[in-house]
Amino acid sequence: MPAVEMLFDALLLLCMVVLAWQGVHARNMFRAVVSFMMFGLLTAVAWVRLEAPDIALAEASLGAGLTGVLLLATLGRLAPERRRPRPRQAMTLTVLPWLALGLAGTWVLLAVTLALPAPGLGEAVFAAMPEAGVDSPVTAVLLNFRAWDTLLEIAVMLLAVIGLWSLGQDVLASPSTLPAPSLPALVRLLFPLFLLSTFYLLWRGGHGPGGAFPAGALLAAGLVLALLAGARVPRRMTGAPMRWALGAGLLTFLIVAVGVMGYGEAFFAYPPEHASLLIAVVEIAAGLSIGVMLTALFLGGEPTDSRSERR
Amino acid sequence: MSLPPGTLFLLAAALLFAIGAHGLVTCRHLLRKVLALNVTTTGVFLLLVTLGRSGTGVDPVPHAMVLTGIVVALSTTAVALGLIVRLERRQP
Amino acid sequence: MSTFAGAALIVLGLLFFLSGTVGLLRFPDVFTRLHALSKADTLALGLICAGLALHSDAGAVQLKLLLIWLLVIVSGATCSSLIARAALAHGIRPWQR
Amino acid sequence: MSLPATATLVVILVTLPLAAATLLFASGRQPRTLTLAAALLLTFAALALGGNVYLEGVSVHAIGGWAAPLGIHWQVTPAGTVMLVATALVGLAGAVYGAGYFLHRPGPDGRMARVFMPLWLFAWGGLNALFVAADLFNLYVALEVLTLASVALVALSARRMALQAAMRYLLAGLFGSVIYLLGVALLYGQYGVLDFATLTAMLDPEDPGSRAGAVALTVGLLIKAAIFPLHFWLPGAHGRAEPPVSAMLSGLVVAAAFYLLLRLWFGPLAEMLSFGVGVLFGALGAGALFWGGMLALLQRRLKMLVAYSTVSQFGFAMLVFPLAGGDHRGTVFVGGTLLLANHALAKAALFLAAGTLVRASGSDRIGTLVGFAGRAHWAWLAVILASAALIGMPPTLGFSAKWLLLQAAVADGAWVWLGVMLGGTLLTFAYLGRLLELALLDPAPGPSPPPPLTAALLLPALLLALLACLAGLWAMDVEAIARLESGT
Repeated sequence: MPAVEMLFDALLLLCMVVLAWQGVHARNMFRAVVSFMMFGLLTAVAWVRLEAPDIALAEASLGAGLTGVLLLATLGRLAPERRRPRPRQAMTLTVLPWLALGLAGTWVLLAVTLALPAPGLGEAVFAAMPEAGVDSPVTAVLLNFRAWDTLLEIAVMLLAVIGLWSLGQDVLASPSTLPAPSLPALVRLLFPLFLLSTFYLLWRGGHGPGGAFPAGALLAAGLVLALLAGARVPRRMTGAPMRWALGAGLLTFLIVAVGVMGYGEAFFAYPPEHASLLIAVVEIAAGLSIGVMLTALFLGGEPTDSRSERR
Repeated sequence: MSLPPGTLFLLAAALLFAIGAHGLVTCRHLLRKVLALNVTTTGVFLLLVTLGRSGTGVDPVPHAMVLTGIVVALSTTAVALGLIVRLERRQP
Repeated sequence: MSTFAGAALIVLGLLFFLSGTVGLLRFPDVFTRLHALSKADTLALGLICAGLALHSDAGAVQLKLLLIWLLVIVSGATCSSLIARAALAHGIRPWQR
Repeated sequence: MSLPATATLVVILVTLPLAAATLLFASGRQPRTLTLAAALLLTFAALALGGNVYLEGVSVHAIGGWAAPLGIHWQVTPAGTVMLVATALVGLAGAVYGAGYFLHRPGPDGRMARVFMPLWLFAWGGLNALFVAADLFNLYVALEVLTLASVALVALSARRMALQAAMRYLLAGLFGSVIYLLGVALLYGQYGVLDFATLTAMLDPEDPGSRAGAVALTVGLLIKAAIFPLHFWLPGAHGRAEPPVSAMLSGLVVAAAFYLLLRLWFGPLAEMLSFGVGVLFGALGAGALFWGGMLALLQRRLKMLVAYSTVSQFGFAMLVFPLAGGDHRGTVFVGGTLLLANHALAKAALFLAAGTLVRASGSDRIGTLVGFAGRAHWAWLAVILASAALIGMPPTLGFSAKWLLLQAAVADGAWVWLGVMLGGTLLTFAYLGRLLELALLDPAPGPSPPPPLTAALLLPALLLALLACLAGLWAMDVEAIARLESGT
């Protein structure tokens, strides 16, 4: 590897480690959150260095972007951190970090010795690509070879929304007065662009980096920005329409997975001639649902008619 | 340079894991614990992709696993943050 | 020839980034720092995009680079004004000698 | 009568809960008949699957038709099927109980009643997915479904203590998951496969990287299974949750993590289970047995007592590992599985009955519980039967399970573990005896009008406890045990 690249990697990873430390231990909580967001962005760069553009897209939009927005929104709802006296179990707990560090150290040694040319599943994936129905290997793994994982993962996301709503929190209040009049204008300008890029990423997922998750994240970013600029959830979208939109991705996925059994195939075995179409259907439904789910996670509570009335 | 290609990334992954695990145990504020947990998770993701890469060519399976993992991490983080806000609000 | 010009533009852009960062670190308050950062960085990014565009032959890539720059201009300007107004609203007075 | 194909039944078991939960959530309504129909259908599917597996033995299903290392596989084993059936029975009982329970305690703006069933079904689906999975990463995702559903269920009870317990549970559960994922990463880095069958064939027990991976997988699961001394999160979460939630969490969710440990150490990692590892696990188990038992003896609140008894009972289960080293691996594995199933049924019954008693008494304090009077005596009956199963009196399932383990211990001359088991049983008898004593006291003067104890609050616990007792008769059949062993 050229020394310049090595130097770049070293610098990047050093910054990541420092930011991670700051993100956990910075004196001021706001500072910690911002450090963590920068950590996320640098992680996205690290994914690019590791030749994983799909992960980089997801990390930048989900790991850094939306997680950061969630963290900041949470910070705004919390009282400032109080310095409490150390809890009683502090004595036993101080031993554990050293244990963790020791574990990590041995792991480094092992991992280095481990880094032998492992076979991996790459060859199996590439051998099966002609029958996958899509051209992008990562999408093929996500939506065909290991689609059952992805289905459960969407279930996890929906579960997060239901769990959050069951806490009975208020919907995050949009700021009553905006500090800058230019934000709504910007949102009006950018929102169509967000929609356009969402569909672009959905379409692109079939043969390159992209697909349902980055697309959903982008859609959510547009919606969250609109909410930050003072938009409200339209009243006819609250209640049943929103809930169905949240559930649509998982339901479509389930219907397709079980539906192919009607062809006499196994669970999730797309018939080869329809594979592309079915994957596209799943991808679009999942992408849109993910966008709505992420927005719901940002809102934090169930938007209802009466509540939006009160605000 | 004699280091094998992934060494730096593996080192960083181990450090991130340690920072996160340490923070999770020692920090008292719940929000910091959540941040620490996310750092730990990133460390494991880095390890997963780096180890998967040392084979012949790029292996897409770890990529898909990490994509899944990022979404799961975001979902759980959202629930954790919701719980934190809820706990804080009920404090007298 | 265009490769050389592109490289020169990128180096120039980096210099502007550097100056913006120096301003961020050395200037006394949030408004002056914003001033240094937003202007210098927008210009720097523009130069780098232009340099990269010269390196590439594909029209689509050049168009994308232009789009990136335009989007950063719009969002950067909005963010700067948001930060500045938020700072004012929090009662931070502009620095005076 | 021919039963539907095993593959169809598995698909029903894993997809129906998710679909039903999503539909319930999206429609925003709770048609009680439909939810109960779904629960019944799931129970029948699990029982039918049990019949199939009893006749046909182990079967493997490739999801999406993708062959071994590339795709995900379901492996339907006899032991997994036992857990699926136990899940179905507890799931059905909890659904009925929950319908009755939240009718009178719907929570603010009916939220608890509205959200309980979708979350319950998600947890059920997660459990089913976990018991059939044979893929390291798929198990991770299934575990996350389970964790998130469980945390949301604990947080349903909006009391501050419950929310704190939910938060601690979430952090512990996620940390466990991360460590588990670390193990997955290390093993994947070494072998490049995720499915159990290929991994079992490839695993080199001497390789340090694989050992590190095994340690990480195990530590992650030990946290999730709340094995002493990593049990710190359990008593709060289980003791403070609403009764049907406690029943599922204590009976099944913890058992699921433990079942995974069994699966791994009797499957891919079997060759690493050396004498030393077994002793270490056994020591943890003995610690859990006595620490959990002592604390259960000291509790003043009914549900906390039952929660600590879970910590203690999983100590028993840990004793499976030191005994597995001998010549009776198969017997020990079956004993462990039956122990989990017995604990699932009996503990769920105990928590449901405890919830009923607490509601009838208006308080959770052990001194103020109503006695063996009125309709509450049905709940006490359930407590007595469930206690008998947990203690392991013949002919309960608990007896069969412990008998198998005892046999293995005697045959191997493992007197230490034999002693630990007998001591633990005595301790179990002691703390459950505290409860039984209360049942015979004079009925304490309860709160002014005791709330109605409907059949939905009494029958599920009683039936579960009865099943735990009667299943022991089936499990004494040598033929049944032999078929169960075929899965290892």
